[in-house]
Amino acid sequence: MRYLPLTDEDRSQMLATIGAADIEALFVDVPQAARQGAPLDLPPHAGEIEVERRLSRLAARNLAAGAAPFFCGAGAYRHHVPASVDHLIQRSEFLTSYTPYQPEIAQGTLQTLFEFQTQVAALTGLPVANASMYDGSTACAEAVMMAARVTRRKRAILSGGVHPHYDEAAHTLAHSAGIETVRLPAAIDDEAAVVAAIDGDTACVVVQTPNVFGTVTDVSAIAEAAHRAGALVIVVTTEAVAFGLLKSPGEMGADIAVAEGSSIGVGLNFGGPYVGLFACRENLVRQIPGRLCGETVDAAGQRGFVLTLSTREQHIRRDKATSNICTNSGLCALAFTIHMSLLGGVGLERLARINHARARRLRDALASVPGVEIVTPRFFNELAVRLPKPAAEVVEALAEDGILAGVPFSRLDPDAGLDDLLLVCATETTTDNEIAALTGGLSRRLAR
Amino acid sequence: MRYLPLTDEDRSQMLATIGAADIEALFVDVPQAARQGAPLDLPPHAGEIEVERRLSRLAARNLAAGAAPFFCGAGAYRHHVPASVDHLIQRSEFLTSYTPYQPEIAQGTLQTLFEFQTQVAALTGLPVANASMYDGSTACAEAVMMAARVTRRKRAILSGGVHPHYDEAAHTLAHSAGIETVRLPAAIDDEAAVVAAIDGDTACVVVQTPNVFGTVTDVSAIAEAAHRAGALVIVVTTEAVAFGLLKSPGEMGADIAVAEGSSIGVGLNFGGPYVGLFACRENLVRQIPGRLCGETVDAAGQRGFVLTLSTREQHIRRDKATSNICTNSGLCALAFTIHMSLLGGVGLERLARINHARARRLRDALASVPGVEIVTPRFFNELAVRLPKPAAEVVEALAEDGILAGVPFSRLDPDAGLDDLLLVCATETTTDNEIAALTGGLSRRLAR
Amino acid sequence: MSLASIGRPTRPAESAPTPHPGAALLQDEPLIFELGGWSKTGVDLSDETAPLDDLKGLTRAEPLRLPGLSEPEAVRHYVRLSQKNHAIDLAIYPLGSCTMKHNPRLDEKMARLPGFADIHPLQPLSTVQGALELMEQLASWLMILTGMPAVALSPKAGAHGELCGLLAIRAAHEARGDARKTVLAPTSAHGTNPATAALAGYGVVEIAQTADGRVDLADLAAKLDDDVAAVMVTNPNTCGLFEREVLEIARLTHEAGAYFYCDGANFNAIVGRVRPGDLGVDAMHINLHKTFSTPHGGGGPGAGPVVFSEALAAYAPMPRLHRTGARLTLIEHADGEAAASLGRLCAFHGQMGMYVRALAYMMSHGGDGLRQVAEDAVLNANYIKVRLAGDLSVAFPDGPCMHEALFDDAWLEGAGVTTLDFAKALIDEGFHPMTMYFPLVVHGAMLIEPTETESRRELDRFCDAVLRLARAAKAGDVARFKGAPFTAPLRRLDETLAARKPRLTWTPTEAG
Amino acid sequence: MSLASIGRPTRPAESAPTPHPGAALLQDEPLIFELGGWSKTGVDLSDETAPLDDLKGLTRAEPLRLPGLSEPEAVRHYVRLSQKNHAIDLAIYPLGSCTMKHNPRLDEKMARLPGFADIHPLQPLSTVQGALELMEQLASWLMILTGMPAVALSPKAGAHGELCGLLAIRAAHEARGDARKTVLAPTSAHGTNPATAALAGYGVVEIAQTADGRVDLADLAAKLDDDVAAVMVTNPNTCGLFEREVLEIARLTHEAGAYFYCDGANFNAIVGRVRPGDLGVDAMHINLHKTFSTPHGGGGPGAGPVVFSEALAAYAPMPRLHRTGARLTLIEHADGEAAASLGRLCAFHGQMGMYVRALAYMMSHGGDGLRQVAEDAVLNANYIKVRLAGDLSVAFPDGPCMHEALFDDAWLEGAGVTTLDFAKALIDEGFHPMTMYFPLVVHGAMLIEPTETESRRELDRFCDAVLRLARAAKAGDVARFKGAPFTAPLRRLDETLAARKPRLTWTPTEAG
Ligand SMILES: Cc1ncc(COP(=O)(O)O)c(C=O)c1O
Ligand SMILES: Cc1ncc(COP(=O)(O)O)c(C=O)c1O
Repeated sequence: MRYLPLTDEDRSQMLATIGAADIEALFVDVPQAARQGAPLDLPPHAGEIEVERRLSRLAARNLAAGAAPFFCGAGAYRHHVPASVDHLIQRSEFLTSYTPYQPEIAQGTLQTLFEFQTQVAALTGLPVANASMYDGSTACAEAVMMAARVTRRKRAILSGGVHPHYDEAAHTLAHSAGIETVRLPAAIDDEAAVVAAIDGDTACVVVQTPNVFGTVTDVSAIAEAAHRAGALVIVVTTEAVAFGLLKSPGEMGADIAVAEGSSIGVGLNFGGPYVGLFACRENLVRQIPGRLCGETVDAAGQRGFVLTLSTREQHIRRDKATSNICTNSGLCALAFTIHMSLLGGVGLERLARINHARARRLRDALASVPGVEIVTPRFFNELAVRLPKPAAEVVEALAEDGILAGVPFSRLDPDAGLDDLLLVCATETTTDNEIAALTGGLSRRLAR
Repeated sequence: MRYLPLTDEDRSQMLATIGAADIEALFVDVPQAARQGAPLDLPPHAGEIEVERRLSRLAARNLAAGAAPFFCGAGAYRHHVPASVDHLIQRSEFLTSYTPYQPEIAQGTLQTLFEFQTQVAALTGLPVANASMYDGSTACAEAVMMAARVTRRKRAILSGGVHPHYDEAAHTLAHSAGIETVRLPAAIDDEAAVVAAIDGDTACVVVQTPNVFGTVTDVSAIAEAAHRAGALVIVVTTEAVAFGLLKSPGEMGADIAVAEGSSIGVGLNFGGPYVGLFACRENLVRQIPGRLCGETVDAAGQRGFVLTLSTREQHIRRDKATSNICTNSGLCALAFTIHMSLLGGVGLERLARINHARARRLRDALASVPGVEIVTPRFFNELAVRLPKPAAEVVEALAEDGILAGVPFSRLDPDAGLDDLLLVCATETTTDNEIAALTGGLSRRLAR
Repeated sequence: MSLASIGRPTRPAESAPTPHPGAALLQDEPLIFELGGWSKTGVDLSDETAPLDDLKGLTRAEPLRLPGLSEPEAVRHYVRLSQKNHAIDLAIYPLGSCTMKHNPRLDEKMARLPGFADIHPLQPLSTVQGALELMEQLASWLMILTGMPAVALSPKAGAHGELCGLLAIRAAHEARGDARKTVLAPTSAHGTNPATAALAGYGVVEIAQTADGRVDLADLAAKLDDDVAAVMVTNPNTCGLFEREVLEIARLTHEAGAYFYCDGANFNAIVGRVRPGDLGVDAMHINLHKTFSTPHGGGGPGAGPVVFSEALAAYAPMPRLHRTGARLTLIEHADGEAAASLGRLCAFHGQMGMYVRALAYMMSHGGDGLRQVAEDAVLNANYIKVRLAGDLSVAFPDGPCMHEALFDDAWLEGAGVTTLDFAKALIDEGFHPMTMYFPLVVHGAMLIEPTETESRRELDRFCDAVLRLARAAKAGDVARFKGAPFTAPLRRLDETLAARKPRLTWTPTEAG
Repeated sequence: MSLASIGRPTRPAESAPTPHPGAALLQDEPLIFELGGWSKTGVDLSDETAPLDDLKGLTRAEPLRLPGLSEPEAVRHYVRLSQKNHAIDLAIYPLGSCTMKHNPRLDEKMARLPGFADIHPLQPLSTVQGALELMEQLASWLMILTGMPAVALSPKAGAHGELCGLLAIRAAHEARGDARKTVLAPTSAHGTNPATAALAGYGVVEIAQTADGRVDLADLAAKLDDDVAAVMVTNPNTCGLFEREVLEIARLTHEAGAYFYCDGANFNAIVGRVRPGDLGVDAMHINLHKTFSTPHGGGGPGAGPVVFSEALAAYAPMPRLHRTGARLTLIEHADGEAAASLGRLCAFHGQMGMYVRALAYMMSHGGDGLRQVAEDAVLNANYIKVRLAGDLSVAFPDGPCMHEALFDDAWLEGAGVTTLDFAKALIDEGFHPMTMYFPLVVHGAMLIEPTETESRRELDRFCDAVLRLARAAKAGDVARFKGAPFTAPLRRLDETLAARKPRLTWTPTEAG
């Protein structure tokens, strides 16, 4: 087997050195009853040619985004990633290293994490960021737990504009810890409702902008109300490219900002792996979950980087830790950092403006389709439109035409009574031809 | 522009440091008449998205071998290359380094070249090999020139089984040096004719095995005759995988062995880049063309490698050099070495046996197609078959059916009167389904 | 203002007083923020734009202050940094409990097929049938290898899998109206076990350990009462030993109405040879980034699918795969037959990129190869244990170990060299140190896990180096250890300072 | 028996007496032949086989003796070796005349599209129209950039392109029954120029050089007689200077019935700003691996397309591209309208993989970007020249240089340090040395070509290091130079020994 260096000769010589009669002798501690005698019902080992054939066949049965007019968003956005990013993250030294436990021989990973934290802090407008979470949704759930720890309160209020998956993930985690999550009814824009819902028991409010309907919201008013009530403000962003154009969570008074970072450097990957961004105010740093990379000096006084404040973490604090996270999303964070280092502030702002311009183009085109109503008032690169038919049906029908028309809101929340809403998104990769294909397809399908 | 680090600010500051008024001042030596004033008629710079779109569109207009039943050979063979090979040759330190002129910081390249030379020597059964040539055909041409230098004779005899492109490349180079190349008539097997053609003016005989028709030949008899006449024997191999199974050139008395190495590690690439293998007897080493890597020691007595015997080369010997070659095919040689290091002798022999078995399968299947006649008596993984129609027409017709049926001999040599010959090849990548598709398609097309 | 305003000024690496060893090739490299490029970008973008009228008041006040590098500069920056890392591709990476094995490049290639990498998680299911089938095949391999009837793929790493398992257990108890508050776990457990239990709202009680490094059955029995929701045991355990009494542990646990959670991080030692389903396990996570070789990437991403027994299957999280004839669908909402589900752990369906790699790895090995994996992993660990036993002190000398060999620091007694010093000295020998000070049950623990992808030659190189150092330590050559490492890009780093005056982001200084 | 039996026994790298600097990360690595694996393979292949009956007597006598490594071992072996190389991705690579510029990763990605990488050179032309169109587009860019009416793509490198050019010139003369025997080239010419001329059957006569580093027109005129087939001039020349009198050179050459071959290796300095077609050039090769950035790969592969004037177009080699309406074809045989062709230079159609990369590079830069390339390349070179001029001696101080700055060793007079010593000391500063001792017309030449892809910061780092060393040399710190390098994986290598007792292949020894 090509991945196993030992030869049978090695094996018998090593057994001799060990003083074991055979390999069975090394498994003596396994109860007889539990030893797998007969080989398992699995195919035998296969060469590269064979494995590549089997997997390519599976891949060929999916309609790749790049092979169709594509308008899906709703928490995962398709952006162009420079070729150098994927090349660099495949460097052996990055790809095949572990969490940097031995800093003297892990400065490569550590310095890039320090760069990542600094970039995330700048994007979110907050002073501190951690070295990544699994994704945006788990970052959001951890933020709610953190807010409860900090405020010692047990209720979290989630805006009706929060991505339903995020709400569910937060609920799942909070529930078992006895923390109540109150989700307001799904709404295109519920700024007032959120403010109204805040009271003295509120640990935090969770607001998303741009929200799941694409609505861009200034959280400042909500933040003021929350802070007056002694609650923390968690701002969620699922489209990191928006940081290039919109007010940052920090500017709007967020205490904690969490975001899905996959738009930058990572790619769609059918939903994972992604990378969660987590930033907060300085006074909350010792409550932050996950790894932190910090600057220090070596014995010769040279600058270097290490994982730090680990007294927050599971391997030291065990059941008192701020989170159970261990493996995070290191390589995706690296991809994010490299892409961001290529873009720079100038490039991200440019990219964001193109995204907004493309989305306006999309909106204008859709507005001209009979029966289609534009719902989202203020958007970045994604918006909700109302169709005269259930959106899910229309999307299925257009898929048959080879068009990936967007995400029916009912796919995320079947019970909201918003089956006629379709979420559509445009990015720098969206061409006018694709937009024409969508409007054409929609007109046909809605006409029937 | 993303590949240009200088900012306009840098540029003006640097011009100031230089003391130049503007960039024009640095081009003063260019005659006014020759200065390009108006911008050239070329498109402006383009981002990655745009370039990728344009090139992908071109790529999509080619029928990739992997996307069709595929039987082409005739000097270029499709084999599976392990994923690790392409990954490793893309390491920055290999991909973006120059010819190893400073050995202290080029041991990576140099040691792999030493491994390459050793592998090529073992495969060809000769004691010395160089660090690569452009490809098999230019290696063959250089071998003819070398033989003429060594023997001080001016006639080369080429077997009628030598790949026509190799013959033409040798002729082109030899001609200008006043060396005559005599190509015997194209023939499936012309061992006797070659022996008969040798005389006292013969500098060398060039024999290919397996030859362009796939015929495997034992060159020993030819070698004896040639050596008796004081001529050198050059053995050409276009399918390096054959070294795993067949007698090596060295075993058969070759003085020089040249081969196309692209079957191992490199891939089809529409004909290039490829890698030429060049090996010879020890007493000829100072006449060998191209780079040589040799072992030595450093100031501390440690083993290291350097480019050596450079007194043969253009940069030292100028017009007395053994060749004009400078840049060779380093990265392809590295790919060859890595793939060969994975295969090992055991693996290459296994691979060769599979290729032979697949080709026999192909032969048997074709033999059963009405009107198809098997022509090649002894083959490795490629053979010639005679069709009742011009092979070129049949191949074109099958291409319309999405089948890449092989190479019509007339494509290589329209004047040989062998228009009815089709060269077909099978490798470890050829499946039974593909063979069935070919025989099915052939039956249909020949029936009409 | 930010943390950076406290504490030391940033010292750019350029002003390094002494050249590094290996300076000829290993380049110093400052932070990107010290390379300029504040007004540059390395990405060529169209200048398309549109009025921002409808975003009035919602856009950034001042421009985003982040540097952009041209591609040549960016590539060089990250290539230089990469060379400051140790990696499995450079030498053995014997971190116990981490299973640092070779990462096949075929798996990377497959994961990048557009049909897998360029599909959206919310595309119509009719357009991703191949992706769903890949998930189904992965699930099937995992169920067959573990002998368990159900699996949840979505957990994003081992710790996330632990959470998934404990939440299913909580849901199972709650369904019965039996609200239990305690989780039992041995002191040797990995930190994520107690941390996860706490996160899931449980109190944690530690189980004692026997002299031979296993769970103390008597203590377990004593602590098992009707408040215990689950017993969390790692098997093979973090001492690298197989829990001989695992069947009894399961029996006692079930008798008490609790569930048996097995931490499957060490599954590599038994894959293909032992099925957790045959050990009475109710839930177990599998780190695809360990046993099934998806790359660790300097700290992730990973994937932590959880297999369940019949008893817990109904509580598995959303989404779930469902096949009807030729068609695969995803059940994404906890109603109907999924009503008992613990709910959703994260957005979308989990770590697809890791699923592709893991399945490619499984297909490549096949059933026979995976069994060989376990055998070679155990063989390599025992070989190291025996080769070092003479000079180091084996923590639990009796009987073979499984996939990793555990030593304590008794043998360093009086040498004036700590486990940490020893580890750092190993760096100068060209090796990454073993796991230090874990598990906590062993003093000055050194936990060595070679994995099956190390050749005998590499094992010997490593053992020779360890023995060389061990003898130096005993011979009193303390300087070689206290100052170590000497040949790394940096000397020993001051972690206390880092924690005392945290600098977590870069900010401009007079210097910068 | 083989060379290996002569001379020193092989000393495996393991038995290295002293640890390398940077040993913590930079691993010693023996040859694969010293890693065992004689009975192993790292490729899983089916055991399909067939009788060898019809190959009786034609198969290998004994088995092939070559080691095979498992993938983990092979990957580690080559990754370790790679780290012993300097590369453009690590730092400036200022080899004069080599144009070591950044290699965009997009180009690598494009070259690997199956539609380009996985097509066979002899597939029916109807199935490769996209590939032919790519070649046509590349040809068109080259013709527009050079202002020449024809181009031959097939030459595989610069030297091969020179051969192509001279053979076309020979064919042109022969067509006229005018068999000329001489080629004129300046002493400063690159070695491939005289070597190619000789290979093409010509005698070489050197042209003298003026005090300001250009072709001596008087000497040229004197040597131009009716036996001269071609004048080969590099422009910008190998001293990094533009041939001011190039138009006169062309006039004189043509007057004598000879052709003007321009070595275009330095085209990077003028691309987009000067068209060789406007200089009277008849043939010029272009190193795609220089000006158009296809990676050098440690010594190739490259590509050397040749552009031709009307006078030579008819003699271009086979194959040729031909368009009829929407359809592209290849003319592969020298008959019909191609009857005058010099013939075929190699099998198939040339370096497709390099064509894709070069075209991606051209499209990315566009006409505007390419002009900027020339300007920045020249700007960077002049910046270095000016920064170093005070301490080193510029070979031709008057006027600006083009893309490279040439220094002689006059400034080292009496320092006891040679150009070679200086270069080796530069390695210890973390830089790859400049080109040494070329061109031959300058004593102890140091030829520095930064290219346009170096940032100002990197240029300054480099200049600072050179100046630091220059001052050390003048200050008499000879040891720092004579023993250098000290911080590389190896100390200075003994090249004389290598040539005196050549060991070109590995063979077993008692040691091995
Ligand atoms: C025994 C054990 N349990 C759990 C974990 C946590 O797994 P992960 O890092 O994937 O969250 C680890 C990882 O180191 C481990 O070794
Ligand atoms: C001036 C000059 N001419 C010709 C050549 C030869 O080109 P190649 O190495 O591509 O054969 C070179 C390459 O170094 C060169 O610098």
